[in-house]
Amino acid sequence: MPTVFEWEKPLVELEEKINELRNFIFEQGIDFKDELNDLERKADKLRKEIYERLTPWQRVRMARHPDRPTTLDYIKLVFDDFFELHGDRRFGDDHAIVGGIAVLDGEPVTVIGPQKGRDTKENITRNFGLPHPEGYRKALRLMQQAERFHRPIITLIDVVGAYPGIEAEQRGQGLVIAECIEQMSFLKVPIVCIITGEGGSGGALAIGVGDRILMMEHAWYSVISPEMCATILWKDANRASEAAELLKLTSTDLLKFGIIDDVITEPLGGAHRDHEGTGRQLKAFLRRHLSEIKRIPPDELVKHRLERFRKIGEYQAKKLNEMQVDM
Amino acid sequence: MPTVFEWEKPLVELEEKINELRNFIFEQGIDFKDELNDLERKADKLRKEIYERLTPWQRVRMARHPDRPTTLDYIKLVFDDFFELHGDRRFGDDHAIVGGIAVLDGEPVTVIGPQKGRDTKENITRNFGLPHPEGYRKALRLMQQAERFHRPIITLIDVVGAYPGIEAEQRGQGLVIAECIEQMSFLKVPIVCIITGEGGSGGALAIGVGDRILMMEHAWYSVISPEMCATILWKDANRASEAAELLKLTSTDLLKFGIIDDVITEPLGGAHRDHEGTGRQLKAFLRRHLSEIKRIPPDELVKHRLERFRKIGEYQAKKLNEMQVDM
Amino acid sequence: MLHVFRNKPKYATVRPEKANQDGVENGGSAGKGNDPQWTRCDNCSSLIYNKELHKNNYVCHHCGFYFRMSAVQRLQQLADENTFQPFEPLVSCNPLDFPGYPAKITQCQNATQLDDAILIGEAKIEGYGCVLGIIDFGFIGGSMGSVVGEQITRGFEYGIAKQLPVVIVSGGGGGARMQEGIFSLMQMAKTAQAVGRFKKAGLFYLSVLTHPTMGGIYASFASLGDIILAEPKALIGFAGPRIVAETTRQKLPPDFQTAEYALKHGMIDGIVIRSEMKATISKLLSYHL
Amino acid sequence: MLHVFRNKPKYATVRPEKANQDGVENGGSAGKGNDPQWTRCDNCSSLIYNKELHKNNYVCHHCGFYFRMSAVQRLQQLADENTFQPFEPLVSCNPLDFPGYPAKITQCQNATQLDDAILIGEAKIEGYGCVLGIIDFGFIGGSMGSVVGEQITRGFEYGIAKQLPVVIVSGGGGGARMQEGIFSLMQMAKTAQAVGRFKKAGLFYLSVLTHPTMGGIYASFASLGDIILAEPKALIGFAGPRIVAETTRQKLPPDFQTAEYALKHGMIDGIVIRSEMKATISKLLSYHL
Ligand SMILES: [Zn+2]
Ligand SMILES: [Zn+2]
Repeated sequence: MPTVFEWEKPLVELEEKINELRNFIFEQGIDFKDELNDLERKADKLRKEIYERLTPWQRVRMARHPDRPTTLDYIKLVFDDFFELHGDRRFGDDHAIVGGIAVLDGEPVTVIGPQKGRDTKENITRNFGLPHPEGYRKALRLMQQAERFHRPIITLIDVVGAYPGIEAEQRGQGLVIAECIEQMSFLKVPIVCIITGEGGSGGALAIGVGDRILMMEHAWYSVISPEMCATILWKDANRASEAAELLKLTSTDLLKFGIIDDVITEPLGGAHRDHEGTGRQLKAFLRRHLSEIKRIPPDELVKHRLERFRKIGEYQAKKLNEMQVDM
Repeated sequence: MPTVFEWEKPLVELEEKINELRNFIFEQGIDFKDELNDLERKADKLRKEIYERLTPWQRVRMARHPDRPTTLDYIKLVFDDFFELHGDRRFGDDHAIVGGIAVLDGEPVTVIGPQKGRDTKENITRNFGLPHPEGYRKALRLMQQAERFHRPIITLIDVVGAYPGIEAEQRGQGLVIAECIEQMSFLKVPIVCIITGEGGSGGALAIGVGDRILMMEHAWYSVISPEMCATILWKDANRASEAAELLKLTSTDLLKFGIIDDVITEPLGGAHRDHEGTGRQLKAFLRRHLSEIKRIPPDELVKHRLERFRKIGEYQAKKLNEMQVDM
Repeated sequence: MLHVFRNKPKYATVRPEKANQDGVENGGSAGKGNDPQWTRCDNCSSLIYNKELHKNNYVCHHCGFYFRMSAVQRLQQLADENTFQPFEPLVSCNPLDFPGYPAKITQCQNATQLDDAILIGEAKIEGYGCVLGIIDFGFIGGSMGSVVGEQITRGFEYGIAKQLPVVIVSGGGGGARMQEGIFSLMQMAKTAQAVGRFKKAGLFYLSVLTHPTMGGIYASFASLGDIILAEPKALIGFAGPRIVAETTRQKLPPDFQTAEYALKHGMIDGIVIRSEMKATISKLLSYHL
Repeated sequence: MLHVFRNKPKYATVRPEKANQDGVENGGSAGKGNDPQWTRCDNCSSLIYNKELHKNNYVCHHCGFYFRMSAVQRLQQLADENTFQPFEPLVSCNPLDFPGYPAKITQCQNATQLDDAILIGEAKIEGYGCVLGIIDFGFIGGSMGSVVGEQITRGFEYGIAKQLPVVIVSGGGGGARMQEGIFSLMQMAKTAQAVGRFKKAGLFYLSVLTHPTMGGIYASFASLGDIILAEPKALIGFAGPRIVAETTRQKLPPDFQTAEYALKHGMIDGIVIRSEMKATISKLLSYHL
C-alpha cells in the first residue's frame, strides 16, 4: 500500500475516477475526449492548488514520504554509471552513507549521500539513514580523493541528523562533523550540494558545504527538526507542525534568505509520484549549475565558497549610547 | 632485585669486592689508594672486555633490560619540559605510545615514542609497549601538528612490534603503519629518529623515517625479532641467539650497512647501569645531529630523506645471457 | 575584509566587578537567610563565602565541585589585569521573526551584562598576547547565533591580521541557537572555515572546553583546536545525553560524554584542573611564539 | 633518477605458456593417476581439466574455490595480449650472507621462471595503458626483498615519467623477506615513499589484494592505493593469524582477516570476483584518464 497523505486524498480520488472513466470509455469505444480533457485540466488545477498551499509541516512530511527517491535511486536516475567505494580506512564501512565514482555526461564525478532504507530490513542495514562518524570519514576520504583527481563532487543530502548513539559519540560524532565542514570548505574542486529530502542540522551540513547549494522543492533544511524544536519549546513533539512554521525550513524560505541558490521543482504531487521526472529535473539543474562552476579556477572557487558562508549572519553593531558602561 | 645478566656477574662481583674493600679501608683509615686504583683499573679492563665481546643476542637482551631507560625516562633526562598530548581524535588514546611537546635548549620540539611499563600494572596500562592503530594515528597527528608549527620531530623508538591483536588488525594495523611511513617521509621539518632499545619491524619503522637515524649502542633493529626468525627457520624460539647472529641487527652492523647514521655509545655496562650518563650522551648526539639538519631548507630536507631510502637495497641487473628465454 | 573595529572604543560592555559582586550564577544558590555574600554548594551543601569562592576559582574547597563561571569571571581568571580589549560589540537580530526571541535577548543581556553569549577581544595571558574568546552559558545556554558566529570568526580574522594565537573557552549547552534557525546552523560553517583559514596562516588555536560543550559549538570551532583541553567532568559531545538515551534505549555509561570519557576515546589532549588552567594556557602559548 | 632500462630487451624472463602447461601450482594437486592434464580441487576434490580451469580464471566451477594464480597466469588474465613490456630484470644479492638464501633463490627461479617474486612492466588493460606489477606467491611466499622493493619503486617512477596509472596485484604471505633482514624492512619505506611521490604527481594507483596479502607488503605499498580492491576470501592483514591467536589467546573470529572482514571494517573499497576483475580494473582506469 503506497502512503497517501490526507491532503493528497481528494486528488488521488479524482485521479482514480478519471482512470476508471478512461477505462470505461476505452472499453465502450465512446468518444469522450473533450470531457476527459476537461476533467484532467480540473485535476491539474486541483493538484496545483493543493501543492501551492502546502504548509511547512506538510512539506516536511513530503520530504519523508517512504516512496520518495533515495540517494541510490537518484544515482541510478541521474548518472550513467556508478562504482561504489567503501570504508573510512580506519574503523568501518557505514552503510548509512554511500559514495563512489559516477559518470555524468561522460565525465567522472564523485557522488556522496546518506542512504535511507525502504523496508525494515534495509532500514536496519542503513541505520535509518543516520550516519556514524565512520560514514562521515568515508565521505571525507572520497571527497579528498575527488580533489586529487580534479573530479567535481556532488552530495545528495537526505538525513534527519547524525546518529545520536553511544558509540557514535564515543568515536567523535561532533568532531568529525567539524572536520568535514572545515575540510570540505577548502577542496579545490567544484562542489554541488543538493538537499533532496531532509536536511537535518550538523549531520546535513557536514556534507553540505559547496559552491552551489540546491534544494528540491519539498525538501527541508534546518538547524533542528520540527519535532525536537517543539519538544524544546512546548515539551510536546506533537506540536511539530507549529514548530515547522517557526523554523522557516522550506526551500521557499531558504531561497529568500540566500542560503540556497536554486529550488529544483518537483513534479506536481512531489518526487515520490514520478521518480523518472524528478530525476530528469534534478539532472537538468545539476548540469546547469555544475557547468557554471566548472569554469571557475580552483582558487577562485574556494575563495567564493568561503565568502559565501563568511557573510551569512544577521546581527547589528551596538549603538554607542548603549555602550556607556565602564569596565 | 635488579636483573643481572650472566655475563655481568664477574663484573658485578668484582665491583662488590672493590666496594667492600673501600669501605673497610675507610673505616680503618688505612692508605691503600694505589691498590684501589689498580683494582679499579682492572675492573675497567674487565668491563671493556666483557662489553666489547657481547654477542648479538646478548645485545638484544641488553636492549630489553628491565632497568633500561624508557621513553618517558629519556624525555625526563634530555628535555627541559614536556607537555604530553593525547588521543588520535578518532578512536582512542593509546598509552603504548606517548607524545607531546618538549623543550630542548629553549626550543619546542615534538617528541614521540612507544612506552614500556616497568611493573606489571604499568605494563598492562602500556600494553607492554605494543601500540594499537590509534597509537600510530596519535603519533601521525602530532607529527603533522609539529610540521604546522615548524617544530623538529624526535622519535624515541623502543618497540618489539605493533600489537598483533584482533582489534588492532580490525582497525587497520597494517594500513596505519603504511600511512605513517608515507606521511612521515614528506614532513617538512627536521626529524631525528633514535632507536633506544628495540626496533622491531614495521612497528618501529612506522615512526622511524627521519633525516638522521641514530641508534643506542646496545639497541637492535630488524625486520623480525630473533625469536620469530628462529621459529620460522627451525621451529624453535629457543634458538633465538643463533637467529640474532644471522639477522645482523646490532648498531655495529647497521652502521656498516649505512642504514643508521650514528651509534650513541652507552656507559660501560649499558644504559641501565647509568641513566644520567646515558641521558647526557643521548642529548649530546641529538643536539649535534639536530643542529646540522636544522640548517637544511625544508624542501631539501625532504628531498634528501627520500633519496636516503630510495637507494637502500642490494640487487643486481640480470646478465643478458641469463635472459635468453623467449616469451 | 576584516570587520574588526579600527577605533577602539573607550567603553566596554562588561562589568567584571559588578558581575562578581552579584555572586555566583550557576551551581550554587544564595546562602542562609538569603545572604548574598554566601553561596551554598549544590553538590555538598556547604556554605561558602563568595570572596573565598572567587579566590578559589569557583571550586568548592569542601568537595571540589566546579561552579559554572560566567564569561566575565573566566576572563578575570585567565587574562592579565587590564589587558583585555573587547571587540566591537554586536547584538542579535531576529531573522526568522521567532516569537519571544527579542525579549529573551534583552532578558539575558540584563542578567549577564553581555551583548550576547560571547566575550571576545585581545588579551594577554601571563604576558603572552592572544585573542581570547569566552562563551557564557548564562546567555541562552551559551548557544551560537549570528553574533557568536560572527565574533568567533572575527576573532580568527583578527588573529590572522595581528599574527596572534587564539584561545577560545567554550561552554555552550545546546550548541546552536534554535531561534535563529538556518542562520545559526550556518555559523558552524562560518566558524569552522575561520579556523581553517587561521590554521593555514600557520597560527596556533587552543580550544578549552568547559561544562557543557555540546551540539553545534562542539561540532564546529570547539573541536578544531590544534590542542584541545578540557576542565574535569565537563560534558563534551554532539547529541545530548537524553536524546542518546531515548534513541538507543540503552543505559548510558556512567562517565558518558565527560571530559574523562573524551580523553579516553582520544578526542581531547588533556584535562586541566581550573587552578592550573592559566599556567597551562600560557605554557602552550609559549611553545607557539 | 629513473633506473628503468632505456633499450627494451628483446627477451623477457617469463614463459607464460610453459608456466601454464606446468599446471596449477597452488590450491590443487595432480589428478588421478598423476595425469598432469588434470587438477584436483583441494576444497571439493573434484577433478578439473587444466584447460577448463585456465578458461575459468582458476576458479573451481564445482565449488567456487579460488586456486592461487602465478604471476604469469594473472598477467595473462589481466593484460591485453602481447602488450606486456617487462622492466629490466633484477636479481637478488645476499646482503646478510644469510645461509641457504642464494640456493633458495635459484630454486624459486627454476620453479617459477621468474627472477624474483614480482613480474612488472608496462601493459594495456582493455586498451588502457598502465604499469602492471604482480607479486608471485610461489617465490619465497611472495615476500619483499630488495628486488621486489626496487621493482615496485621503479614501477611508480616509470608511472610518473610516462604519466601512467599503476596497478599492483599483491599476494605476499609473509610480507618481508627475512633473509634480507633490515634491507627488506627498508623496502617498506622505499615503496611507500614511491607511492607518495606518485600520488603527489596526481596519478592513479589501484591496489588489488589477493590471497594472502600480509605483513610488510600490506603495511606498505599494498594498503596505500587510491582505490583498494580484493578477491573474495583473500587473507589481508598485518600480523599472521597464528601469531595473533598465540599473543591474545583468544579465539579468532571465523572471518578474521578475510577480504570480507576488511571490507566490513572499512579497509578496502570493494571485493571483486575474479571473472570481473579485468573489467573492473579497466573501468576504474577509464575514470582516471
Ligand atoms: Zn561542595
Ligand atoms: Zn572445488
